[in-house]
Amino acid sequence: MRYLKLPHEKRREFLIELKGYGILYAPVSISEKNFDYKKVDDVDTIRFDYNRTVLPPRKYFFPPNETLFKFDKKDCRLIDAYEDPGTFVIFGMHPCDIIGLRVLDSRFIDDQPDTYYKRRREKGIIIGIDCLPDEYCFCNIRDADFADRGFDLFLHELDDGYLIRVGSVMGHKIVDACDHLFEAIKAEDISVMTRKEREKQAMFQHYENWDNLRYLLELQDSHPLWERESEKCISCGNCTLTCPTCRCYDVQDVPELDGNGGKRIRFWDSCQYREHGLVAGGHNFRDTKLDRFKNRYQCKNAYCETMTISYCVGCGRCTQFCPTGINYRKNLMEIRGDE
Amino acid sequence: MKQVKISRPILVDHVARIEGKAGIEVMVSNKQVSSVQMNIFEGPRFFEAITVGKKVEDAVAVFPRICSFCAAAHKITAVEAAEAALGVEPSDQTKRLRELLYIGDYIESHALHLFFLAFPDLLGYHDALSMAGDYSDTVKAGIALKDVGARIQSVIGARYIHQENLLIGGFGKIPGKAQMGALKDELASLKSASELASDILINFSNWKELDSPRLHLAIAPDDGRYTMYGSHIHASSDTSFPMKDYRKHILEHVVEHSFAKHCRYDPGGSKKKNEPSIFTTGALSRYTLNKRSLTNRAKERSIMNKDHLDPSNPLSNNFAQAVELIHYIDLAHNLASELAETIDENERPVKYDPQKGGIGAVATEAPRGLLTYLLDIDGTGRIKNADVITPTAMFLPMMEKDVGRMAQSLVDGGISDPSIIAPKLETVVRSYDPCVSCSVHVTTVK
Amino acid sequence: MMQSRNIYDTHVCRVLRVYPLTDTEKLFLFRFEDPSIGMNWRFKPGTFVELSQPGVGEVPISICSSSMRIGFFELCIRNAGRVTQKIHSLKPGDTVGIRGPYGNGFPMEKFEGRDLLLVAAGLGMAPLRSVFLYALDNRWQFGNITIINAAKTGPELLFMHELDAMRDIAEAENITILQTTTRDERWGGLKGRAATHLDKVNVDPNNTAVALCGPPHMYKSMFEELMRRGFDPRRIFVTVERRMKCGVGKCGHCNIGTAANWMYVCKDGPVFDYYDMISTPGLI
Amino acid sequence: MVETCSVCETRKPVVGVYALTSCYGCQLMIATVEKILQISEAVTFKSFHMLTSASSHGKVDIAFVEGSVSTEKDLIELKQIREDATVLVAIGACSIHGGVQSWDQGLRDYPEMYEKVYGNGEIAYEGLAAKPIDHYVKVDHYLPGCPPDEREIVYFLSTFLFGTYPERKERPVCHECRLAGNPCILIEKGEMCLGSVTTSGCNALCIGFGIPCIGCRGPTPYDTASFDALAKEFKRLGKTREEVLDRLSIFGSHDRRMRQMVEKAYGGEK
Ligand SMILES: Cc1cc2nc3c(=O)[nH]c(=O)nc-3n(C[C@H](O)[C@H](O)[C@H](O)COP(=O)(O)OP(=O)(O)OC[C@H]3O[C@@H](n4cnc5c(N)ncnc54)[C@H](O)[C@@H]3O)c2cc1C
Ligand code: SF4
Ligand code: SF4
Ligand code: SF4
Repeated sequence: MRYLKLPHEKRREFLIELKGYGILYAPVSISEKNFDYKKVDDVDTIRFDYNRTVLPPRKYFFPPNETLFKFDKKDCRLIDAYEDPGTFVIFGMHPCDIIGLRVLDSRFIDDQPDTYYKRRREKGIIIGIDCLPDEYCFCNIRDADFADRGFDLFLHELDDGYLIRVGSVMGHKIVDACDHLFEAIKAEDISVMTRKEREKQAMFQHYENWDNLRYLLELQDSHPLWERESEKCISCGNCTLTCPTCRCYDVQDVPELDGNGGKRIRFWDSCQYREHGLVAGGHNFRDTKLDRFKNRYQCKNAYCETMTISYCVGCGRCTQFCPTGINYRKNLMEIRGDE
Repeated sequence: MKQVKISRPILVDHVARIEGKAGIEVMVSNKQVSSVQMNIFEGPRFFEAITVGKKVEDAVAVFPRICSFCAAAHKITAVEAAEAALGVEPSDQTKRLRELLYIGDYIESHALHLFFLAFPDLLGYHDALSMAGDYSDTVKAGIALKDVGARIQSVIGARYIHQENLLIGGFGKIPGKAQMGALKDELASLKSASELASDILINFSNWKELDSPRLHLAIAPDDGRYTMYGSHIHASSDTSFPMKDYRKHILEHVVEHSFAKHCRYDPGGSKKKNEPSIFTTGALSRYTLNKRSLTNRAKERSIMNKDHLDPSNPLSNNFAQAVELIHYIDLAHNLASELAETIDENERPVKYDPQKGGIGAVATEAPRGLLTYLLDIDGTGRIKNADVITPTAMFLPMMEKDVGRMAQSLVDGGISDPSIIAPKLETVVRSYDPCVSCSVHVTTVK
Repeated sequence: MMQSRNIYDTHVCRVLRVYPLTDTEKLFLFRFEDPSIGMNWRFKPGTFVELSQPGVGEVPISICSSSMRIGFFELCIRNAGRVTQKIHSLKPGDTVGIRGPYGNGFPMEKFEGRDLLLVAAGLGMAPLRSVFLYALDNRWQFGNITIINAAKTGPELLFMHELDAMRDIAEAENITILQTTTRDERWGGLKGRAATHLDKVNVDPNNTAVALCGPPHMYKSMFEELMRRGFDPRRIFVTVERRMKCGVGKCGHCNIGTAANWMYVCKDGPVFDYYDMISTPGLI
Repeated sequence: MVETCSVCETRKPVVGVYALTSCYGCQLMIATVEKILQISEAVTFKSFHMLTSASSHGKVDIAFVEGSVSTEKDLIELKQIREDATVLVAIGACSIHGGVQSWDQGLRDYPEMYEKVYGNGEIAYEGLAAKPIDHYVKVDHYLPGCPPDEREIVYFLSTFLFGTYPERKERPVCHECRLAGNPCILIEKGEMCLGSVTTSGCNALCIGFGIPCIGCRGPTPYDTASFDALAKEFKRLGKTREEVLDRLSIFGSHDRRMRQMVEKAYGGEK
């Protein structure tokens, strides 16, 4: 791997450089306490200290709302309505989100690839940045606290700049094009980085090994926790909609007034809604809030074979953005019998 | 002389192209109109009663639902009554944004009334949609005006019916400079369209049968600007009273044939000659009392067409609305231009304590005329007492008089066919631009 | 398998014939508008297509014709809601969009050389018809065959007349056709649930592949009954239904299982074997 | 309904827009959608009093009914409309949920209120406590909102013109609130946002303006609204039982589960 150093005073210039590759998306503040990825015009609005964004970066590859096809009833043909976003740069992705995106890849880019996702995925340049865990983070348990691939460049903060890992051909191209901004790595940079890594590790609040969790979830199906916690749930869907690896979607045809044309759209769905498991005739395979509540815990803790980790990357969104304060990590620990 | 005999009453089941459900019933016996009733079938909704005991924030969210055509008027007036009660003083920017929002309501409401409800009548169509074939430019201009009014309200109020982005003390979110800039440009492009309504009305003269002097009530502008705000209500009888005392001067009472109440004006004072009397309110009244304060373009128009603005004839109300359209497009343009430069998107609503309680009475000019709110808030921030009087309730008695006048003169002229008389009566009603659901809101529970 | 570039894109198919089967089900015969696609389009019994009517929506439907017939296919569709109602109004010459086939289908290769027992209840006859017709078209590869078709009433028995008409030739070919109803006083034939007629089958439990399709509540009793009679659980297969929007393991609606065994009915199914069925919570 | 499909394919659908007791906002919304001229070409408005004097009684393919049943006359009219219409669409909060005029449903005695306002026997009409129209007649489709959203009106009409019918929205406003990219103001500001129990379709308009949802689109259908869990959360935030009930009742007073579920959350205490 190639390593470089970006001094702090060159950061701004580097960001402006990045804008040259396409639209730049980065975390900005959207309210008093929340952050989200937004299109950035002024690089000074970028927040390097954000904890997590409300929506995960998947929104750029798998938009919350998207038109799949246009159609004309007369000839029954579907016309691909993919809109090429052009090359774009996502700056500031944390390791969990980078890994989350790779988890999504495993479902969307398989032997029957989702062409919409895939085409966008090829357009996105990903610049990662290291982070410091807060009380909601448990990516360490999920093996998602360090991204070893899935980015073009990755920035580790040093005292006076960033240590950059170059992760792709695109990454090489980017740094080559502005090599005057970078310096070579020195021995003390490496020791600063290792020190920071240690500090980060020390900030995590839990260090269990959850390998047996999948089986415990199955075995603990009648644990009293399920009743107790699902009763608090307001079925808002926040936990799934903010999850970086959730991917359920619904499809709807929206006809036009002319009686012929229209479009087929898809939009994010959530397994926390009644409709999710409903079939014609009114039978529902997940009829109660309790069923739906459990379903998410099962799904998120299933094993993603291509990534050899669980579908949950431990980003903490589903807990932070649950209006009724249902704590997902704590619940899992209770299922495991941890205190 | 031909014998005129009408055995059945002249009936209009459902007056079309007005907001709400109302009928007209005119009884004629011996060639004399013996009774005129505007029958209002709209069910009562008891706004003043159901808001009692509710938190003032919830109540002001509900009041605009009295009426969709003037939801902004209701929302603003209710919010300001609450502010008056609680001693909240909103920022200048808030006031200006509210005024622009209110103007948006005017533009939309007047454009709808003139182009969609009134013109089909004058031009001989059932509706604006069928008129669109022959008068495509007219209808398009009407739509464009209505749209800009709606857009102003959506940008500031979140949407153009039941604007939720309007709170006691300010706004949830303040529109950006770019949005204001876009409004400004759109308004500038509609200046000539705003004259179209009066161009059309010039071709139609008032029906002389309806001429009759009448009492007009309107808010007097405080700062010489012709708007919906002001601290005093003036009457064309040269009396006036502070808006907050409206309950002493505008008296409501129940009538048998309608869910809407009727109003009278009591100028006060001891003299017996000042008996409470029926009155009218609305664009014509505003014009009659405040015409000096119109913008130049609107003023010119009105001076050129004095005949169409006869205060004694209700049909003039249409022309007065057309003049106001010109006036308010100008005013909105000025306000939007100013806000596009100065607006501070980060201004937060003024903080207030709903538990302070108090009484606030406010009157504003809604598109259809005077609108008054009185909110009495208790020490827990809940409504103790609410009173709303809407323009339609105020002018209903006058409207019935005019319908009677029209019917009488047609009967006098030997016309006996109800199917000829009825549409004429509808035209009279429509000229008032009545807002029936507004009128049935309804009244105070003691 | 044909793979269009955009997996959600459909091929235009034309309705050739519409046969009313029952009050609520119709059988549709389709042909690909583009013959070159039609000639290359192959499917396995037990797989399904996504059938779409632009402007209305898309629904998963099992293919119910024989996979040996090329260029044509049949769908048996129940009028169950928005999309299927619209499909029911189609007439010969009208067009629909089709993508697929999807799903694993029945492992016909594992069935070869064995007797076949097909048990269908209600709409379950649709996917099993495909298995049955396939077996008829490849008669020499299979031993004795029994098909049990069950419904509440006679008029609701899917393909009742078709199966009836086959009875004579079937007998000659060692095929037993049993049609039974559970709640029809006027029905002259067999009565009772499918499981009650297992003594009438002509297959050898030791060497039989079983295919089941019916409402979820039928499986438990059916399994018990089959097991009691010595059928080998490794050779019992079931096809199930779930909500689906994509058919290709993406939209998430058909998910089943637990964290230890997470599956999608559209990709990992809709055909499951006995062990999947009993070990996957929520699958039955 | 099947009949409409065949009807639509052969001729313009005949549409009626009717009002019972309401603010007329739903009709105004229909009359002012951007594509109204296109709509007026695609359908025949047989009855639309607010817009046209060519309104008449009689059979229609699709009836849009706004307003609650609040008078005897409303009820008679409603029954006639149902009889005349192939497909009946309840449009707006009044029609579907009883509207704001039902705010006091069950709390205040209707005849008493009526008498207080109009006095005894002074008025010639009979008033009724406001009710959603499906208390009296069968409703085929529901188009919620106070007022309804323009896109949904166009969507409904378009599906009918396509010979099908609209899919019912049942996801909560929170769904669209996330899709719209808002932060949650219930979490961040502790405001009484009703998004989670309210039918979506407005794209979380109010929250986009930083204002909590007051539930104008009514409770989510099929008994999916978790009033109890939400009320518990409000309770935790220090809201009183009365406050919560008042807020939920503005548009949800006719939901048969609401009051009971809130009471449960507050455990009977005042
Ligand atoms: C693998 C598979 C095979 C099937 N084979 C057949 C068949 O051969 N014949 C047949 O008549 N039916 C079959 N079905 C059921 C059929 O898909 C539903 O009846 C149909 O989707 C109902 O859609 P609708 O729009 O008419 O009804 P609505 O109830 O209006 O459904 C609305 C939406 O819900 C979804 N949905 C509803 N029910 C189901 C369901 N059961 N499965 C999946 N999605 C659903 C659809 O996406 C549909 O667009 C099959 C289902 C599956 C999963
Ligand atoms: S975020 Fe919380 S309340 Fe909302 S659906 Fe998820 S668990 Fe339930
Ligand atoms: S509770 Fe309100 S703010 Fe929070 S997600 Fe739901 S709708 Fe949005
Ligand atoms: S957010 Fe709530 S109150 Fe606002 S429009 Fe939507 S449903 Fe109505």
